[in-house]
Amino acid sequence: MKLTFSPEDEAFRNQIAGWLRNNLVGEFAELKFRGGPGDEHMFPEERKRWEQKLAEGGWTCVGWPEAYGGRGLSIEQQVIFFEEYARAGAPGRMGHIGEGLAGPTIIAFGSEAQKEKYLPGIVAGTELWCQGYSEPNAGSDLANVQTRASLEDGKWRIHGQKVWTSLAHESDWCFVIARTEPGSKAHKGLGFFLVSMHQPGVTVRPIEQLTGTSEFNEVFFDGAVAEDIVGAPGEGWAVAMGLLGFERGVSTLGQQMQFQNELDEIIRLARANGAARNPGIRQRIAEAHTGLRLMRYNAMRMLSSSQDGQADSSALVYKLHWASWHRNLGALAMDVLGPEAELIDDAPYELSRLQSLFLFTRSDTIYGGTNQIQRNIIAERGLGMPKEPKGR
Amino acid sequence: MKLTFSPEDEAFRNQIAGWLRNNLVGEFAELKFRGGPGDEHMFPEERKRWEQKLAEGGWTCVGWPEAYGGRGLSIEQQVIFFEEYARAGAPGRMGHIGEGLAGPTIIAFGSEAQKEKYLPGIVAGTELWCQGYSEPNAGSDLANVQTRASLEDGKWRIHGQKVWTSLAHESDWCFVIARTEPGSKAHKGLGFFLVSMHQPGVTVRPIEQLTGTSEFNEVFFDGAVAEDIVGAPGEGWAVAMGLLGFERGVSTLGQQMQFQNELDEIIRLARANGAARNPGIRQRIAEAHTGLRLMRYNAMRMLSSSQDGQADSSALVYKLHWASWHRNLGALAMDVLGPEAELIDDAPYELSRLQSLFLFTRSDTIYGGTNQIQRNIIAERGLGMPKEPKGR
Amino acid sequence: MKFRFTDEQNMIRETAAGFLQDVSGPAAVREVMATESGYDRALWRRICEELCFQAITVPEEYGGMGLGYVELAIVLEQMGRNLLCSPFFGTVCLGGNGLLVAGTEQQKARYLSEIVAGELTATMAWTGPEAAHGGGEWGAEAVTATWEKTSEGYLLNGTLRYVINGHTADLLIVAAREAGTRGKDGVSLFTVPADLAGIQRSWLPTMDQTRHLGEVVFSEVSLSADSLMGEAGKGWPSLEKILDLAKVAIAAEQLGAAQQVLDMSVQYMQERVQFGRTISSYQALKHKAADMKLKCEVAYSAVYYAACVALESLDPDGDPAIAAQLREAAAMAKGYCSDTLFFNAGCALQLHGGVGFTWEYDVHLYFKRAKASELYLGNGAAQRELIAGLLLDEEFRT
Amino acid sequence: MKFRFTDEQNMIRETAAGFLQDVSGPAAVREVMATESGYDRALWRRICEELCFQAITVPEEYGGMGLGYVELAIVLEQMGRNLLCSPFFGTVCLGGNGLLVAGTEQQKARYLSEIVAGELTATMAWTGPEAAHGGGEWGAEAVTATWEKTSEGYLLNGTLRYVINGHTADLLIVAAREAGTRGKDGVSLFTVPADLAGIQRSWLPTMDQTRHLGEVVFSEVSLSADSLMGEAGKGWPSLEKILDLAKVAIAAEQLGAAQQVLDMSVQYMQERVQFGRTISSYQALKHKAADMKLKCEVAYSAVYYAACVALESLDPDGDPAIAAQLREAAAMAKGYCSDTLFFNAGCALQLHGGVGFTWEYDVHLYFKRAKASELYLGNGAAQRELIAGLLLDEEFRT
Repeated sequence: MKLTFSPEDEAFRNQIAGWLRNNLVGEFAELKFRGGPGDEHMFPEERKRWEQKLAEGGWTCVGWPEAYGGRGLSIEQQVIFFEEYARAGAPGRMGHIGEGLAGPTIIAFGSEAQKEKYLPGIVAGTELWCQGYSEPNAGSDLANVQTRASLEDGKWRIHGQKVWTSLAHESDWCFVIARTEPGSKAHKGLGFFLVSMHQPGVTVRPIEQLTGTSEFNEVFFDGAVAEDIVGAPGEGWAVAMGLLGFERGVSTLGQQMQFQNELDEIIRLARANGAARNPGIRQRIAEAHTGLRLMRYNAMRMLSSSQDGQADSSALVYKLHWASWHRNLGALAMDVLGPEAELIDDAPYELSRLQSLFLFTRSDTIYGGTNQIQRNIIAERGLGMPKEPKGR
Repeated sequence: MKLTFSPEDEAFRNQIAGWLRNNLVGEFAELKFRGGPGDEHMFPEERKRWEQKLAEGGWTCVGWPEAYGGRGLSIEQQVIFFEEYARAGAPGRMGHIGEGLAGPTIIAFGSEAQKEKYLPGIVAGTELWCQGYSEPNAGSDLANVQTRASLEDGKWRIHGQKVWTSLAHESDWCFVIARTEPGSKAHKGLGFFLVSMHQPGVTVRPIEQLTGTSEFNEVFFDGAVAEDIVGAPGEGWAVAMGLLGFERGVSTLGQQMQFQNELDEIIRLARANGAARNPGIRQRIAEAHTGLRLMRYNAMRMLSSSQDGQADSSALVYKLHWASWHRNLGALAMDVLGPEAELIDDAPYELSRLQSLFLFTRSDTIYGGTNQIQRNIIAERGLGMPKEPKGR
Repeated sequence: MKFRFTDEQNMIRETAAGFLQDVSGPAAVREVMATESGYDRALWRRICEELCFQAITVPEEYGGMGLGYVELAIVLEQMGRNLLCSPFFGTVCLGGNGLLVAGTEQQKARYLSEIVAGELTATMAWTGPEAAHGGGEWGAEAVTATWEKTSEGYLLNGTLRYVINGHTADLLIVAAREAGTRGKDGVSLFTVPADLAGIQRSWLPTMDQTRHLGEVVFSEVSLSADSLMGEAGKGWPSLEKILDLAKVAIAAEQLGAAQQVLDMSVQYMQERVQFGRTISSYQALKHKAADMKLKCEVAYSAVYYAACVALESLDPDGDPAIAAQLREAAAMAKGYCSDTLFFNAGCALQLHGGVGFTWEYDVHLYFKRAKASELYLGNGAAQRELIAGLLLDEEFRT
Repeated sequence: MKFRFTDEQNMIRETAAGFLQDVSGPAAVREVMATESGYDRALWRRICEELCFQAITVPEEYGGMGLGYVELAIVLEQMGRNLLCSPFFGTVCLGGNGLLVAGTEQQKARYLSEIVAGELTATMAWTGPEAAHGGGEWGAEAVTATWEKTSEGYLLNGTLRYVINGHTADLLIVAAREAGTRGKDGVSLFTVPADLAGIQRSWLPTMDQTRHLGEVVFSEVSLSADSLMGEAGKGWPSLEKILDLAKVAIAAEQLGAAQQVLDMSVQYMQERVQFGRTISSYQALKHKAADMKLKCEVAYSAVYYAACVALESLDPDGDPAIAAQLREAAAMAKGYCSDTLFFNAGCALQLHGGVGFTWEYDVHLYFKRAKASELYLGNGAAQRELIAGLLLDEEFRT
């Protein structure tokens, strides 16, 4: 156990920090600290160009094997990459679904032909992905998929509705979980499909959120053609579950650096308006600071063990911890601002960054498994307690 | 809605306060503020004499109908009685199980002969009662009674074990829930028995608590004879449930005055040692003060409505509210004391009043329905949500 | 001592509940909250003419109903439940209370009668930008506009922010201080018609759109001598009492809103199915709802206890021992109800899952109101610190 | 950067866990906690001779194992888990750390070697009764014993309270101040053999019986000149560092205890049947256990992060940027683990229902330890205020 990085890793840190310093300029300067959660709808065109800029520098898919166009970085160096990326204020990644979810899934479960067809566009930053996972009646109950896939003239055609699909209107591809066996239930009889977004039969409808903005969408599939299926028909659940595992990757440390930026802003404000002298605010700022610092070491444990193929119980609690922490940070921001917290930037409903944070962090404890689902998982998998009975 | 008392009620207040001032003296002076929860085992003989003193003054069973030897006080005057009793620091009542539970049950469900036999001793303060309700395997699951009652030579004999019976070793009588129909389950086939504690076949074993003291006991019945059964055999559950309703009586306001005495002591200490300048302690003292004040008005609502035969939703939440409040008060007491909180009065394990409070209040959220059971009740009865499924 | 509603109070409650559910449904709220004025003049006229809620606490001598603060709290609770967008709170709980507490006989006679007639909306403007210091300090330091005596009356200067309905109200009760004074000294209250020369007003759009705030800038505004309320420079105790009364009013609204998000959540939970069961069958969610319910019940006691105290404090013949509890009772009610509404609205968002996060569902309207009303006049922690001062500090001083 | 145990560290962990489970079971704890000394001398000898835990962090030049604070934390975690009653914490984490941080070469050579040999128990005595002010203020104001310079050395006077093993330890590291000084000025540390003339010691029986406290009274106690640790009157920074290291150690114990009460609760919940189901099948109880588990996991990160920092801070060649985090890391660990253990032990009592309330079951031992260790050196709120000072106040000063 030690906290220091090796000299090689420190040199790597300088390399990526330098590249960002030199390239996050000019047309990209305005993207600094933009495009994160609650801001994902902003500057889409500029951020697409930034994806390609990153690709030119070899800074996309840094954890992928070199054979698939990645950089094959060690966990330590990936950690450093994501930390420096966030520290520099580089913008929220448009390509993160492809790089973090679709790509790794295709690498793990796809055919060689699929790898050749899909991976290069992800690495080059030219093809963006979105996920067709949630459905209106399958919130926490992920397996309750009602979207159907049927073989018609040798082609899989998709019928159904997905929801909470971020960046659907900007994406080229969508991976879709759909039921290949009519009448099947729960996690049986599903398929994992790759579907072009540029075709008739795909309709994207933005969801207006409580912030008045729309990162998320509903996506309607009316007989849209799936170009590929990953894995065999009926085995989509295994593929989808493998994919969920990828969500707890090293990018989590980049997320923490964004959190740090947010906390720093709150601390600056507290100092400026005198809230930093309020004993209760002091307690909460110290608590936020502590929580974030310890989140870092939870992540380090999770990454150190996954590197060796081991599971660590820190992984079980990770989502619940960060989601609750972030939600509390949003409320803290408002309480530091006091009455100014209410005043928005402009009518009709232009929120400040911290107001968006306040409202948007309320989704953190819901999406990707609510806090309640997380506690079920901790109790059942981590402590061996009985599973919740299902009603069906 | 108004907060003022009538002139008659204020006159009554002076009457009881005056009686206590004149009578809580001499041999009884040392009983002031003693015998409450966590202290119930102290001064039993002196407190028995105090019961009789109270009876002489006509101050037992003040809410009972005059026909049964009570004083027939209005709710307002009962409120005043219990408040003044606690304010004067008069000791914890040895007779409260008889006066508050056994007596009202016999009045509501008993025969005339039973009333004549049992009520006078309660009113006179000469016969003390305890309750045989809980069993080792029937904690929250009250109906899971395994104690049996069988008719042998025309007499009901009791076989089984009860637990958490306070003052069992000081009591003359015990009311016991036992199964009259062998093989019956849950709340069916039970009987409600009145059993003398002065007979072979009754064994009392004190339970040593985390405080090192023993208010509670295990009581073993090995063929002890029940002198009476209240209600019909098999209908004991209805009687027992009626009894539970009596637990939320006006004596709750006397309990609140005890709480006030405890909070006052904590405030005095905080002022004396400077903890009152600590911002976090200030918050918690203010919260405790607020909670207690609002508890009073919750109780007033509960009593005002029950007086008119109405149910008020304040009654549903009452136990959860006071139990959680009191538990928090115990921790606050320790935190106000700081390192002094650790030092006990004497070896081997003589705790101070506030240390006892700290430890003992941990039982408040358990007995009489745990906080979890209370939340079930609120959700199910108060909000109409589905009941927890039973495993059997 | 009776701590339950009279039959008449129950009737007022039912009337208010029925009417407001009708006229202030989600569609109506959404339509009006997006407008600059933030309220529907036609609806306000109906309230004043048909329901006469604005007249509840106005004494009969000024044409009012002469009822008490309990009846007012009953109506406010229903307004909070339905997120009524209206000048009611400003007109009655700031302006009206200001006149009742601090107004001269002449001011009361004139303005209270106009309020009763539905001809005048009012508010109180008392905070400068300094109210945002320290994350929200709503004490005497927040009074920063200044007054000076002139031969004909008074001259007002300064910027007032966070003024409820400040950009639309007809009459402003203004707090200002004599230049050079600090803290509680030098504060005076004035009645100021909003159309006087030198007054500039603007809308400050807010995250909670259901209650609009304005900014009011005074540039050398001349007031007649009879604008002064009470004695010059001695206005702080009156202002403090008006604010205590406002806290009780806000708490009543918060109670109604907290109950409403609980009801919405219970209904949703009984309908939403996950893993083949209604989510109301999950014990962890049931317990969350139970905690919301507990808080509503305690908040109810807090509000109506404080309303009873306010009643005595506004009644010249009220019980002085009870009236003296106003500061503490108001802080308890505001603190407890602020925490309750924020807790309940946050739980409601969580219990609604993804859909609660959409603009389309109504939960977010309550969540935003929760934070806005929590911060207004000081959050739970601020109220508790005030209570701690009353409990703990007097003996330190002596 | 690697944030997991090495194979050697895992081995130490397993050894400590196995041994302590064996020798410090509930029966052993209950027997020894009731005695005046509060520990079993034979067991202490075994620990020193067979396990050599007391030598872990002592440099090899003094006969120790020369390992780091991570290894120490590993052992402390298991001691906390099993509520080991022993002079270990006092001897190693107060006395030993005191010598390592502030001792002269001569003091280290003599006393550390005796500690390694198992011949010496030690502790630190630094707080007067004033530590109880304000509900527990563990800062420089708590140092109230006094020293004065004499021709042969120093003269000590004063009463020291809340001294862990103060009535039994052989060697006392004593903090005192020059008469007339205040705050951080004038504080000196001394090595004081407990059998010197003029020292009176007594047991202060405690609610948590698993760690004994003593009172030490100095009446004109003469010390030789070589008793002084470091420079006279400049001892505060050293004392502060010793206390930071002690916080990390307490936190490690708290982590172990928090994990243990979780494990006990899970086991009980899997066995206890109510309404025909194991209580582990009730979602609300599952979620309570899940929250306990989350806290344990975060506490684990807090302890081992702080232990890594302590490691660098005690190593003359340690990374200075990391060593500089000691104050903050120790406060985080102590604060988070204090809250975690109190939360978990309280939950464990609740989850055990009635039986947890009996003397017979072990939960109460942990619950009492939780409150005692929470209050010792300042609770969670005190640690957070310290962190807030580091984060927020430096710029106020400049």
